[in-house]
Amino acid sequence: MTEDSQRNFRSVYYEKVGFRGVEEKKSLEILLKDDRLGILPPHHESHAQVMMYRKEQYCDVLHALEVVRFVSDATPQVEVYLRMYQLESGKLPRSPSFPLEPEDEVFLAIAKAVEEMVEDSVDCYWIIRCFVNQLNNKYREFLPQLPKAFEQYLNLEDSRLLSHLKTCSALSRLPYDLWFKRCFAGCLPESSLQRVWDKVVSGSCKILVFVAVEILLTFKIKVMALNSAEKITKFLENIPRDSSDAIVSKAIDLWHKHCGTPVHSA
Amino acid sequence: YLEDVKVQARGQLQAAESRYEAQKRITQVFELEILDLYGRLEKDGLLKKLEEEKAEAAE
Amino acid sequence: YLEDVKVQARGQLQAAESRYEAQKRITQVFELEILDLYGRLEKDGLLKKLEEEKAEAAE
Repeated sequence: MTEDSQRNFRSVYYEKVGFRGVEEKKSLEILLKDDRLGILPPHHESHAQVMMYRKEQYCDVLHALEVVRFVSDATPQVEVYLRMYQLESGKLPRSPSFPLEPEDEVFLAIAKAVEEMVEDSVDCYWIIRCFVNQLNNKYREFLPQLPKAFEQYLNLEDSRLLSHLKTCSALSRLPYDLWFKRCFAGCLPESSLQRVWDKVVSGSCKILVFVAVEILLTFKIKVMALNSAEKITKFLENIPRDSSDAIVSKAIDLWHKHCGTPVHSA
Repeated sequence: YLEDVKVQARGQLQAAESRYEAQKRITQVFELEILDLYGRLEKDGLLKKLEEEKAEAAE
Repeated sequence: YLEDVKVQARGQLQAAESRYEAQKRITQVFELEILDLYGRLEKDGLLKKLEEEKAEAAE
């Protein structure tokens, strides 16, 4: 199958299940130009100047890190983004060889995912920076509440499944960090991830809960057959990738069902 | 239209401010690096002197 | 009134620009200092030691 026919198959498939099709792939870049992340103001005349500021800021920070020998040509790109972000938030450690904090690992996971979606490194850095800032600021209070919300919605959708998790003492050990702190970065493939992040960026971090619930519902038979918390967690951290598009589609339906139809989701 | 101009100006100003803030952070990092490097140069200078003295005493 | 807003916005933007330029000049002076200090450390053949110490400090 050529790349083109694959793309056609994909877009036909998307249309069948009711999604916008290949445009999905560009959605994050549209978001960037759309200012929902606050990177560019929504006026085209000032885009050029603002983009120049963004680019200069990027170059300034990168150059500074080179001067103090914090990064070199050999530093992996996602680590460069991390150091830039640390410098800008006043959290650059004294040495590049200090061990990373858990929040740094979260940053790296998100950066890796964005790097796969966005080609230009300046755009890439700004998207990561704004996305992480949104998680750390706007959603700071909401994110810790998501495991509880997950339990509630799973109970509504399938109380037997929830009981099974409780019986195995798995409920408190589910991969909540992967789901809610990393927003499924490294868990879902890029195309599915974009559709979830599109909602997160637009203001709904609750979509994360419904994706998690749909993962459980999709793999119910498998999860019910596992009887230790460790096995369940391990399985959920490495779910098969081919079912992720369907999972996200169902999660969005579930989100509409429980939360109505928010204006930005049309 | 007035609102448009205001929003546009605010966006530009925020981007300019952010670029300035980054530059301030860079200055702070450079300052620390300079202090650190001076400290190391001094330490090495002292160490050298100490070794020289030791060598002299042994003669 | 629209003109007023525009003039005011331009003024604010220029102020932010000049703050940035001033800060950048400071950074450049610091950068030269850092390069000079690294040069001195390297000349003394002590850079290697420095890196060892940095690595040790991280452990």
